[in-house]
Amino acid sequence: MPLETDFPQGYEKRDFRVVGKRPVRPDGIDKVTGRARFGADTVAPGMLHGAILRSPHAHARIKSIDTAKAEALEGVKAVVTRDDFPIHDAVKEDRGLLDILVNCMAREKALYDGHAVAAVAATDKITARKALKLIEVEYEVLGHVIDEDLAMAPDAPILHDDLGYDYGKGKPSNVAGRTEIGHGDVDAGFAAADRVVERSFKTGAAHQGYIEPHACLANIGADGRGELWCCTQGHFMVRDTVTQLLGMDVSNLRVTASEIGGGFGGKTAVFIEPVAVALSRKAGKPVKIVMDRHEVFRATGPTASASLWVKVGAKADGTITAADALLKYQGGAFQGSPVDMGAMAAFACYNLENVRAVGYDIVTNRPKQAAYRAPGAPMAAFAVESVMTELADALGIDPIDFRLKNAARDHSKSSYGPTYNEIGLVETLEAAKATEHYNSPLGPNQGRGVACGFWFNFGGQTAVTLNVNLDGTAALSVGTPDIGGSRASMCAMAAEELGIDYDDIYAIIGDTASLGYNDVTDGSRATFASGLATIQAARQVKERMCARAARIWGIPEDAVKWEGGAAVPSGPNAGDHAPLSFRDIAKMAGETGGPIAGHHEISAEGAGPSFATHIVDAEIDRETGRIDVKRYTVVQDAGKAVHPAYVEGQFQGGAVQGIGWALNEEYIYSDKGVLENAGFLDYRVPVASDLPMIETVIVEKPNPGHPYGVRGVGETSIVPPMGAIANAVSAAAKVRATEIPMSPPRMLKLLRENESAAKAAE
Amino acid sequence: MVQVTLWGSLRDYTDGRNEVEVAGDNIYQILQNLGQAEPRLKPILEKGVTVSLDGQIYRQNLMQTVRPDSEVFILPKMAGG
Amino acid sequence: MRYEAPTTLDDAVGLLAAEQGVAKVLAGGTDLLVAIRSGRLEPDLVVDLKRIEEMTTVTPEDGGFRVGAAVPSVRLGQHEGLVAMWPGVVEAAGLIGSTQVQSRATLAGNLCNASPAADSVPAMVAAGAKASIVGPNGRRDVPVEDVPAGPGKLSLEKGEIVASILLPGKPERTGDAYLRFIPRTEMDIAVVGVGAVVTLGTDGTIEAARIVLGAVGPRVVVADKAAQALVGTKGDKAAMEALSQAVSAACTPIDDKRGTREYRIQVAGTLAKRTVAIALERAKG
Amino acid sequence: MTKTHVTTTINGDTVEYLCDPQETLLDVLRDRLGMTGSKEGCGTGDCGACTVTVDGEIVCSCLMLGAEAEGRTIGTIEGMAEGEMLHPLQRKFLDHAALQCGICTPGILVAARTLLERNPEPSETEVRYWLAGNLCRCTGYDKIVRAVMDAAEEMRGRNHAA
Repeated sequence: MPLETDFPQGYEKRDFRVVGKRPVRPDGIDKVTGRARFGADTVAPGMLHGAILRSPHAHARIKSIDTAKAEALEGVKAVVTRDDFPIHDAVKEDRGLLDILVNCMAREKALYDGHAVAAVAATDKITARKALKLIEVEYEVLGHVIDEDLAMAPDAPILHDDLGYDYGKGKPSNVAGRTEIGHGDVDAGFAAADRVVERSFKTGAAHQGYIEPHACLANIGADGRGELWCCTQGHFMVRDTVTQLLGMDVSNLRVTASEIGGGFGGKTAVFIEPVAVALSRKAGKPVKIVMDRHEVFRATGPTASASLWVKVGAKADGTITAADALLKYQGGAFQGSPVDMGAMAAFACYNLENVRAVGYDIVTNRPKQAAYRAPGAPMAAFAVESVMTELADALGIDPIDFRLKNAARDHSKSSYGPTYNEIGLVETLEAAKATEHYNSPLGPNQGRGVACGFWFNFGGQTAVTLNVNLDGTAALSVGTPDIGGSRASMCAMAAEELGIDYDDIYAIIGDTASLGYNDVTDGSRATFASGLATIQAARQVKERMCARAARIWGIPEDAVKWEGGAAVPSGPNAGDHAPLSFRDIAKMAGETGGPIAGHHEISAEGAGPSFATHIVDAEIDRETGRIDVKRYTVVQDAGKAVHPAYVEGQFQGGAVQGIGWALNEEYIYSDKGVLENAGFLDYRVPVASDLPMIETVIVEKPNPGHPYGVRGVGETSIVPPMGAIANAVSAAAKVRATEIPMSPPRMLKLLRENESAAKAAE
Repeated sequence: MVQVTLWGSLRDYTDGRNEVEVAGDNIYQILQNLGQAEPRLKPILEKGVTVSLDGQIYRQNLMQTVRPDSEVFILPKMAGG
Repeated sequence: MRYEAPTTLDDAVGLLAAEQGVAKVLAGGTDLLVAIRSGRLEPDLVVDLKRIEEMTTVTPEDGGFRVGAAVPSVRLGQHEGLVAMWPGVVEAAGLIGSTQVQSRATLAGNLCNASPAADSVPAMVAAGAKASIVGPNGRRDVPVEDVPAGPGKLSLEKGEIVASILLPGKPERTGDAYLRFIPRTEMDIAVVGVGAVVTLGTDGTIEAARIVLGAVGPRVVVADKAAQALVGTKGDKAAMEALSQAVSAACTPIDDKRGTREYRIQVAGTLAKRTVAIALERAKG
Repeated sequence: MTKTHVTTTINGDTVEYLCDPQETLLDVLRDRLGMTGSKEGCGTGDCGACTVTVDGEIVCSCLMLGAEAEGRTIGTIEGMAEGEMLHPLQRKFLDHAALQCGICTPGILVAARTLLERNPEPSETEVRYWLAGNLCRCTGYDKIVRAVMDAAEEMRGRNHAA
């Protein structure tokens, strides 16, 4: 029975037995009893504590670093600085790697407030902190720039002498790159429009805000081999990056992913791991580094802030004739803001003949941005969805009808070029329109907003192993760290394929020495890609079990098929044999040829984009500018919801992160370029009492690229909220909000200006 | 030959063209041949791009078969969160 | 750093007076521990007050209540007599931090942290509360508004401790209230805070008023002109408008991460109207 | 460095330890006693991940010195289940998928248990305000609130039956 296991065979319609139910997750008990071990929860005998000294300046030349006094302090076992991080060949040839190295430990210059400049390892935390105070760093403070628009100005302080979009043609600049997406003729399109709306927007830099600070424990032996335990979205990425940065053989470092206390993209990069390994190597002892919250805000994440301009034109009947956008994203002190993806995602919900999006990648004296849930898309969507609703209003068309008229559909050409396969945007719009929420009355000072969102979703390198145990249970080892309950989905898919009980499968995250390479858990890929590999591994197990049954029965392998969790004879020449269950064959594995396992290693592709439509009711206090989200509904296409409760959880979590970004979250800098709100007190993520219940509608339009129809769901949910809330707030306030966060001072100012303008017009 | 569409800003490296004809039976060959035909694109292709083949996004799987009538787009490198 | 937990006030004063280095008092610790952890403060001695009987009780006195310096906010909310008499003060104390912080945070600690944005201070000042200060030279009572000397600075002498706070008896037909403005619903520091106490005559006219503002100056602002705008009125719309304008005029705030100067001035006026409205309702009984 | 000797009760057991006067109760629990169920998310009392009970009241263990625990009664997440028997809140969190990454879960469970001891029938608003000091970044709180209310209902039913 040959099985094509290299590539997915596409969607197969079926009735599910386990998939689509809501079983308890395999790691659940550990997580409700405090037993689960996260990044900071492990120790090693003889362990030292590491701590990192960070620049207090936004931009400064580091003239000298004197570590003598720190090294002399009793209990200090190692101190590292830039001198301990030579630029190895692999780094020299790769600008991306070089940037990571420089971000982990500053070289000639400190590029932002919080940039690491030295680190110590000592026998306890208090001594380590004391030692940091003894390190003497001489800085020459330089001019700095924080804002993306100011960074593009001709007289802006320049961060890198060897960077600039026009580098080679002229002088260096803070513009690291330009991107352009689109097709058709936008000028002709605008000329054909009856109504055109254009606006400029700004968005603040939002941090991923995971509750678990970065933590790791490195243990490197005198032979140069070692182990690293850390909380990360991708331990294989950590292994490869750390070894390349430090000039080690990849095989000399085994990385184990701890339980991870949230990531949202922010843990797809390394920050402290190379430092811990360098300290451990130097001290000859295990070294643990745990960031504090202040460090998390100053030196990891956030996503880019943006300055945006959007123009859309339409015919009187609502048909869009042209759409244009200019996106300027600052991604902190190094190139690589997610503006490319912002430009591609900006108009991805619409079926447009004439479309263009131009983006600039800008560097500023802020921490190096890290991916944040659908990187680059939410800010672009905020601007685009604001303009779409304004245009719909101007034409007197219901905002959902306007979107339906112009929505991207099955096999339509996407705004970024390629032709879509089967997609579920229209279904989400129709479902949204039919909700009780959309048809309910509003109270005074309230407004309702809708917005759509899109995310690509990715597959990527994935390897899983499924080992059958003698008692008929199975152990599934996957290589994508489980951030939000993905192990439950893997177990469900394996049980579905094998025809055994969900509870008979236990999933773990394998370390880097136990599995083939796995890409990070990003791009909403874990349930899709590891799930795909799990299905294929399970099919391999079934194939092998059928072969064992054939041996037992003495019939050809192709005369056995798998049915209802058992091998059964099949075909005219198979003979009459009682079915052999999964458990029966598992028990006889040793006698029939040895252990039974399934593997699958794949570069999974075909994730299929996911679309969403959100509805929000917001109320504004006209005297204080404070906004209250009264009601919220997420409608999103999941393809197939493997574990609907965790799918809803992704919808709700993304929506609430979007609410935070829309209303209060932002990086606030002093005029010296120092981050002023580096803590949960003043970086205001939503608390429980800020929110209503988040209603959810799961749309299931099967992804043709997955046997169960699964699409990634994790990221799309953060794309529509800011636009939806801005539309609701603008309706309630009767003035268009163009800056997020729509914090009370900003909103009150807008209301007052609008009142003054109205009075002047009278 | 396969018609390959480049994302807008790559026009800067192809004398204003964003559609080019390239030979190749899979994504890898297409990228190799594109780099040879348009040497100024080579460093960008080597740094990493995403390929859309018949509407499907490929970040890595370069061995995917490309037919003469395939729809091929070269897009910026993508990552998720 | 040394940690001491004396059981008498005399011992506490003695420890603080004798310390040559930096000595700090620990009541709830919700500000102190953050300062130590961040490295902003490196005390040589921390004196925990929670083992001292006098500091941990609420006792009736002169028709009002004496609140020990180490009594956590959660206990104020559970004290029926206090809630009935000074609901505004109790609500203000109830706004300090989360439920968890409520188990620790104290009125005296909120006062001695000397932040202009402390929630309980405008409410206490409006109520006419007095701090009982004990030190090497004995005991003295001062109005609570005189304890902070400026942001982070106290008017206490070396060795002195705020031992308790006396909330006086409430006059008849008097109501108090405290409101603050924050961007979220919880967990923020006040952008503006307003404490109000009003006393009505038998005909419902406002006979006396106290309006106290937080987070709009280096110390709390006792807005006498704003109070005067109410006296002799029944709190009608015109009086409230005058109140609002007088409050805004009394504000001297700064721009910071929590709000702009302009915003604080505008919102203080609005908030004062809302606070006084509640106090009026309470005064009417 | 002079250390402080402390005798206290944790989850019903008498525990003795030596700690540095600067160490918080959270440091002591995690680093000295190996009780890593309480998490440090912020160290400033703003996230609630380190919530424990002290003499029956919930506190952030990062805002209390280890030395202050002398003679007190401490409760942590490790003491919430009785042997193999989960507390109804723990079960309901699993049933409702009220956790995603799980880092905030111990603190939320400890806080919610105290709420239900005080108020067996909390409204949605009361649950939300009681838990306002416990940040969760994954769930948007929806399923957490539902799980707490469902656990309350089950516990009320059980108490009536008893």
